[in-house]
Amino acid sequence: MVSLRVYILTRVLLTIPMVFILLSLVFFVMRILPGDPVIAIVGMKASPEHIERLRHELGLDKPLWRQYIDYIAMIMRGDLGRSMIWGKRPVSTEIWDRFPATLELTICAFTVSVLIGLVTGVFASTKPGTKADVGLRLFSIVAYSLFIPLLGMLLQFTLGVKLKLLPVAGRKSPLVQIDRITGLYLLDSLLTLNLVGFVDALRYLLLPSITLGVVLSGVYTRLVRSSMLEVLREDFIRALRARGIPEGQILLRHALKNAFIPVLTMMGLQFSLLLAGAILTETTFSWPGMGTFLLERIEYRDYTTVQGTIVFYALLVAMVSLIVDIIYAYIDPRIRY
Amino acid sequence: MRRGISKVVAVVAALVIIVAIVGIAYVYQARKAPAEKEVIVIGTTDRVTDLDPASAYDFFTWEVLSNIAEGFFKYEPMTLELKPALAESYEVQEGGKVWVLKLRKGLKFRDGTELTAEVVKWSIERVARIEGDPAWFVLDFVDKVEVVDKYTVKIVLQQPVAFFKAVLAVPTYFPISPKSYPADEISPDNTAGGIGPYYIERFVRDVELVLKANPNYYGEKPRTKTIIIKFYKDATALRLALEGGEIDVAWRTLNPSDIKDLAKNPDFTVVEGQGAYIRYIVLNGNIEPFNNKLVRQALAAALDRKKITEGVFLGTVSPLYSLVPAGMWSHIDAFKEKYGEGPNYELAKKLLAQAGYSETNKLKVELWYTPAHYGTTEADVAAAIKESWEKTGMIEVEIKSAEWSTYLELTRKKGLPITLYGWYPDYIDPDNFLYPFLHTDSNRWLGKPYSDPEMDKLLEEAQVAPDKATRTRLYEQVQRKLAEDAPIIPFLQGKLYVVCKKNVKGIVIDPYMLLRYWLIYKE
Amino acid sequence: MELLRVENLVKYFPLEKSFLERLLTRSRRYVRAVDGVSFSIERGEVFTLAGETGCGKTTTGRLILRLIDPTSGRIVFDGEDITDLRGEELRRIRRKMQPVFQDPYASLNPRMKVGEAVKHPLEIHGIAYGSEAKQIAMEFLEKVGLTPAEKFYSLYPRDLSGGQRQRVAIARAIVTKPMFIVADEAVSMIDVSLKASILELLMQLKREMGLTYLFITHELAVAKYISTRIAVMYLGKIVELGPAHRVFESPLHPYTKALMAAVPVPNPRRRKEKVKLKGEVPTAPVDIPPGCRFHPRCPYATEECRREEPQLAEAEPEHLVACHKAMEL
Amino acid sequence: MRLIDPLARAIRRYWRVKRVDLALTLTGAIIVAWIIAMAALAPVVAPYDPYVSVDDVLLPPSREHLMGTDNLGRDVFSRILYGSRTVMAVVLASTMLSMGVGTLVGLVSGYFGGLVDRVLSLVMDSIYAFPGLILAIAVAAMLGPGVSNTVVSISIVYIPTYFRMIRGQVLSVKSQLYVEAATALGAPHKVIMLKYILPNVIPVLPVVFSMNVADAVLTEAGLSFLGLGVPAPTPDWGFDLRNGQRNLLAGYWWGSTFPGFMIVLLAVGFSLLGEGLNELISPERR
Amino acid sequence: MPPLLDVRGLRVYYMLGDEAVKAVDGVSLKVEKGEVLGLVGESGSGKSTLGLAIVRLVPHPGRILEGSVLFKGRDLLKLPEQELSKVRGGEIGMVFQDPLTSLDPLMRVGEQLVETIMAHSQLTKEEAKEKAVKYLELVGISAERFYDYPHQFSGGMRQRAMIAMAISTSPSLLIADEPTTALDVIVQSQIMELFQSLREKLGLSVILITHDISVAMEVADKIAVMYAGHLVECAPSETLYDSPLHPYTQGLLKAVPNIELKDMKLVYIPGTPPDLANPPPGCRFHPRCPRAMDVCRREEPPEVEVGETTVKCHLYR
Repeated sequence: MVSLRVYILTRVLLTIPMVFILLSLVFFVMRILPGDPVIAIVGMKASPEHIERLRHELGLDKPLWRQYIDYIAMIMRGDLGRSMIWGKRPVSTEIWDRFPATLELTICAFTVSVLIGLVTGVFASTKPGTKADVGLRLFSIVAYSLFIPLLGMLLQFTLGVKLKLLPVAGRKSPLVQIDRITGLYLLDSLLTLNLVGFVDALRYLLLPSITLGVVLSGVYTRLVRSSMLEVLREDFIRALRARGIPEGQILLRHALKNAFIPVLTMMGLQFSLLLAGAILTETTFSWPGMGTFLLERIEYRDYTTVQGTIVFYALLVAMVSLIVDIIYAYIDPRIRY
Repeated sequence: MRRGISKVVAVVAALVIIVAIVGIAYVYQARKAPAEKEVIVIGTTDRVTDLDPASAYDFFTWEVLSNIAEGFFKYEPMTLELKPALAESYEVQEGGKVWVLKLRKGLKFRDGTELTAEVVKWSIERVARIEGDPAWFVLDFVDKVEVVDKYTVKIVLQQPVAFFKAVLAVPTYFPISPKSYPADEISPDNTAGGIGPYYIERFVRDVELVLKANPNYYGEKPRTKTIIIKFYKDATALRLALEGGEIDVAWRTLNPSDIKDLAKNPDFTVVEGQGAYIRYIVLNGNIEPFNNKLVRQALAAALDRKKITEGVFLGTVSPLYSLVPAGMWSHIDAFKEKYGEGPNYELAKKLLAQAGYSETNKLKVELWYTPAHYGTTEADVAAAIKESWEKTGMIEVEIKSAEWSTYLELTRKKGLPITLYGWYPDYIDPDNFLYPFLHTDSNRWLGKPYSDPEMDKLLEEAQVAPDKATRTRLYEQVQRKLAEDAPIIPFLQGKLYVVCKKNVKGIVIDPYMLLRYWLIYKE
Repeated sequence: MELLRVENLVKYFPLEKSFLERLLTRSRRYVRAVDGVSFSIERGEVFTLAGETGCGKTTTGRLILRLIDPTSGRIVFDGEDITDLRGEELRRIRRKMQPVFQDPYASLNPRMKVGEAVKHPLEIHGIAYGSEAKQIAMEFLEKVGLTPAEKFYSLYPRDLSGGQRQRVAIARAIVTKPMFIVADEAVSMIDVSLKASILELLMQLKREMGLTYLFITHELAVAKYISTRIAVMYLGKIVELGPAHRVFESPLHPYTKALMAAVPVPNPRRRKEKVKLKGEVPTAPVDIPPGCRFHPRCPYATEECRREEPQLAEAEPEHLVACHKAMEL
Repeated sequence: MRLIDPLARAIRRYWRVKRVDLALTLTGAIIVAWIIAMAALAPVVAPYDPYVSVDDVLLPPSREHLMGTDNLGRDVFSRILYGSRTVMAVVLASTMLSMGVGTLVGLVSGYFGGLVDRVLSLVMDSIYAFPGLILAIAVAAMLGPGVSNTVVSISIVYIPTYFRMIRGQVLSVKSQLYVEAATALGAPHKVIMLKYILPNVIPVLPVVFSMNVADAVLTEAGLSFLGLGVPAPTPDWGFDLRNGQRNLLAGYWWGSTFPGFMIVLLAVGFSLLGEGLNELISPERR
Repeated sequence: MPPLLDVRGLRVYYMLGDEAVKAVDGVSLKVEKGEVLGLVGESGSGKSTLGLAIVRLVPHPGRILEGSVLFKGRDLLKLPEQELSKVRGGEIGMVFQDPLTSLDPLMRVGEQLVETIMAHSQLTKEEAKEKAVKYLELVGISAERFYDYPHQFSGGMRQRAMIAMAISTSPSLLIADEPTTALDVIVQSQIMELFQSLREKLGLSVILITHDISVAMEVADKIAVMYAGHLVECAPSETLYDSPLHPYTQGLLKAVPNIELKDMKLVYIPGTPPDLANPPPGCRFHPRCPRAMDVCRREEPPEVEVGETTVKCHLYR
């Protein structure tokens, strides 16, 4: 067995090429294909001289390899550069502005989907082959196939417009003020003891996170079910029964914990599903997060911002998988020792 | 450890349940909460780009700027007369080459700086120095700015400009405080503003913008103390927000069908106003067969404007027969005069036959559009144009699309044969609707689709002609020639709509188009 | 006459799998699966490698078959050093040397019909093609007792029982008429009532085709029935090697003794007194004890055993043992 | 011993053991087959030209227009029919493309291992871990709209899935005794790859395929929904959904609901097929 | 005195759709107090299913169709689940073949032992831990390994831990299903010795299920031989060794290699065991039986008592 320290270090180091690969991919694809950020910036009427000057300012007149090296060097310094279009704000600031919204949404959607997934998956696995099981399997398939915009629209229309139960778009009411500390409204309002803000932010969060959560819960239901079934077939479960351990205890203390390992591994990968789903959710619910931001900036060929966003996404994915690995090692003693 | 995990699960579950209960309780409470009268919430799908006059060059940012700052003149609502604002009076010298402005005395920015001639000079020169996108408003016209005395500024132009007063009214010329803005770089998130009816209390990009009435404003007090702008991602969300009661006013841009639908709803008022916003088709004269005037004319004749205005936009826009929008002085329905209301398939067929095309030898054209920049309706617009042209039986249209920046780049490099564009005026003058499109030196951005010495001459003359009558005559000539040559086919003029709650009053939409927040109030 | 000679064969498996892991770990650690093994096999012999799980006997077999490359040492087969052969030359050797594996369920390609599986080696080595190859394959199917060969020829492995599959595996191994068979636990997974029949088949083929066997097994009772010579391995080393009857009748190494004594006997009256050994074989031989690697478990270990590693030496004619105290016990 | 046709035998055996899974598979297959038939027969069945307006705009469903008309007066039903062609073409082409590339690269990479395998795995894993839709959006936006571009951007997302699956499978098959036996027989690499490894790897493809197709349907719809897919006026469900969504709140529900429903239906169909196949093909557990 | 365990006419089938694999088909068996019964059979003979059926742990899709399992006078097959789980692990301990997969890999061995003890007693955690350590030491595992995880144990230690768990609740019957098959010979003999000593110390009855008749011969008082779902012969070990009655038993004993005998020729039983989904009619051994008669093909043989032996064969009718 390789020591845990080496294991984690290896995983950390492996994230570097991953980020690097994605970054290079985006960098070159974006520059090879037509579309010029400068023209998008200056709009229609700028003079060629003005455009040339801007290109020079932004370093776009240098040869491609030079731009690439410069960019990599910049990234190495931990600098994501500045946006090329309006504001020319540092990309990190732009991301920092939007990311909390996405994070809040994904965390809540994740919670929703895992809760639904765990409950339904465990339930289905205890009664394989029954009507309830088949029903839940169907649920998992249909849920995942529910096109996020369609489900979102449906919920907006019914719960928001017809029943007027929940707000349909945005992150909070116009009149409610939440001081930014982390950018996560739920957390910030709690930290500032702003109950009104908290409830308001929560109400705004409900529809998007339910939409995303329900769609993704299908994945978890299926995952939890199959991995529970797998574990329940194992010898040690039979051995536990033979030792007269109560069934509930077997299920929750032994089976679920063991079943959780493959679920956890998948969670790392599902995180990317969550991010992808978040784009459609954000678009549907006007959620001012990373997804809508990326879409907007792609349209304007804001090279640095798009690159920075992709790097950020890649880092995020890498970090999550790293965290998952560490949790994994924490749960599974076979890795720890 | 195992205990730990089950504990975590329990805590999470408990939290979720508590939160759900509190949430539901709040829902009922919130629905009963009375809306504040002192606040008006405006929803929009637009965005603020750079809150800096030196860089802002888009509809909505200008709207915000014109509520938090002012220029030397401002348009009187509805009449569109330019009334003195920061300038008490002005004087035009040397046949329109020199403009002398006398500033109002004792005006102060939010940071306490007094508005002086020095500040004005600094502000204008800052625009020129920074060379942001709208810098041409200064660079193309102004030669130098001189301080005459503490409250008098002299602006010397490169040559006389008939409509410079209108230019002076654009937000690029709004004076700002040197204490709050950096001298030579763009300050995109700067909330300091200038001197205006409102000031920005809080700005969260893409989320909200909170405006408060400026207590030190010299002019008429705003009717509502607080204006909140909420930003939405699309029209659907905007409508839902309006119906959900989150916003009092839905401003740009609702879906055509929603506007029609909301008009039927007794809870809302739909305010309609003619906008100076136009859409047009550009036929690239550098590319075969659009160098053939007959082809261009045929396409102009075969265009079914109604299909677009009634079909795609459900009548929320009107057909347009000239680049100069209806309602603007000098406007004539030039295309209608020449080709009829359209589609005139007989004429189109005749022209096509002359150009050598037939049912078997069809004219094959490529029509390009950009899917996002002009809203989600754009694909339908392209489809409608295709359909109306193909009805002649002698044209075959292939539709292609490209993302905005690609679209622009390809257009500029003269790569695209037929493109769809739209135009918001920079300043309210026919010049702004003709010169940039038709003058040889200025339509580079469209890939120089058209160049005609006669046209250039007409346009240049009109720019400097001192009296309106002469200019009107010249512009009418330009418009007729445009219809004859048909390098650009205008097809619609936007109407502007504001949908608001029944108790919201004071909304004014005129060709200036930018909403004046200070007039809006709740009953 | 000698067919195979193995000299000081060593195979270490690095514990750190990936390049990065290797880079980050200061001291390299290895599983010392085979740690200096030497022996030779005469033609026509049944040479048995016996030992418990993890003693390195299977790795030795795979090294000889050149399925993995040795860390060091030399393998001489049929008078030729095959340690470093590659490509075409190696394939030429493979024709003369074939394995039969333990698990008959895994050693046959599930997507290949029985007949094809047997015919394939002929085509690979260009011995026969088409109908001629089929003819030969059928012959060999009959030879291993799968009659009617016609019927078995077009079946898939999944249609056969374990015993039948093992017969197919044997047919495939001998179809190229090799001289040497490495039978790795070839009967371990076969039920008792059939085990003898496979053993009998192997012996019969040996007679008919003049084969030499390297028989790898953990079942000493089985080994006893067929071996001419036997080598007992412990933690990657041979501890005792000699003619089968000598080793079974009077084992010299304490480990061999314990091993022999532990084998259950189907006789309720022979409840014998067993040599008691402490502990177990470590699952992965990473930290090999210094001195005699058996000393921590040996009831007779002395200071010398802890210090110095005993070498395999002749204790009586042709009977080698690696123990400091072999003579005294 | 094997008297009956193996397929019939398999179905019969599965019917006995895995009734539910078989029912799921069949339901999925029927849905998919139905939509494929729709695509194939669109020109015959469609009552109107899907590209031009045939009546007033935004007419509700009626006898003349089963699903009403859209905001250009085009027949929604005809567009749905023709839309199935677009979706099927794009989705099948892209999954085929990714399957081909993924399988080939996975096979070679897994079999030979070494440095090339490490690098390839790293690249593939990086793409795999990255959110698929975001990647597709990035690529599609840069390539620009168009059928072939959409195909390419979707296939890029799924190549790693096939690669990983095939590579993993190759690694597991490679460690099987029968491959070792083939090596010991002296079979050359090509023969081992084609006769021993590939046939044992291929059975996983239908499962991965049908699972991925379901996902690809949603990705395609997502791209079109975001305006990055097939350009107008080609009938396409995702695009029509987005187009119809504008008018949804004004009560014109038919323009978006039908395409949306079709997307879900097709995705469900493929998922059922995949889920069922997965259970049927996976080694039996008793 | 009634036997400790009395299995009567037990029938366990695995239902695969409309096909039934007749794994245990009408088996009767008795285990006396303090007795070690060796249940011997080749793979697929139904011996493990029988062991599991006694405590109703036959895995899905297995079903116990008929028969009774009288344990201390109570029929376990009719006991409600709640009471049964007290018997399981409480009064009947079980040890399985693969000690690695039979332990929860994520839980410390000691904790698993504590869990078992607590499930069958009113002890507090501390008391249970004390008892757990005691039992670990009894099976030869030092107390310091209490906090180790299963993967840190060697195969033999895992099996010792399993045994500790099985006996920690002071059962009167221990069912050991191939307890040494996954282990090497030396460890196997260590474990077998442990069984012997525990049985003496605790007065346990043991059912030792094994495929290796040699192992059974070494420890069992009585041996029951299963073939294709039937119990074909049951006799005290020495009787069985000296005079096996059933042709299968006879064949089996001749086929087993014996390390102690010189130059014994191995004899095998021709043919292969039947497919339990479609077993041959009559005696299930008849296709392989050298002494098969006509009646064997037609009729299922009855169970005949010959001296101390019970044999299921037409020959002894």
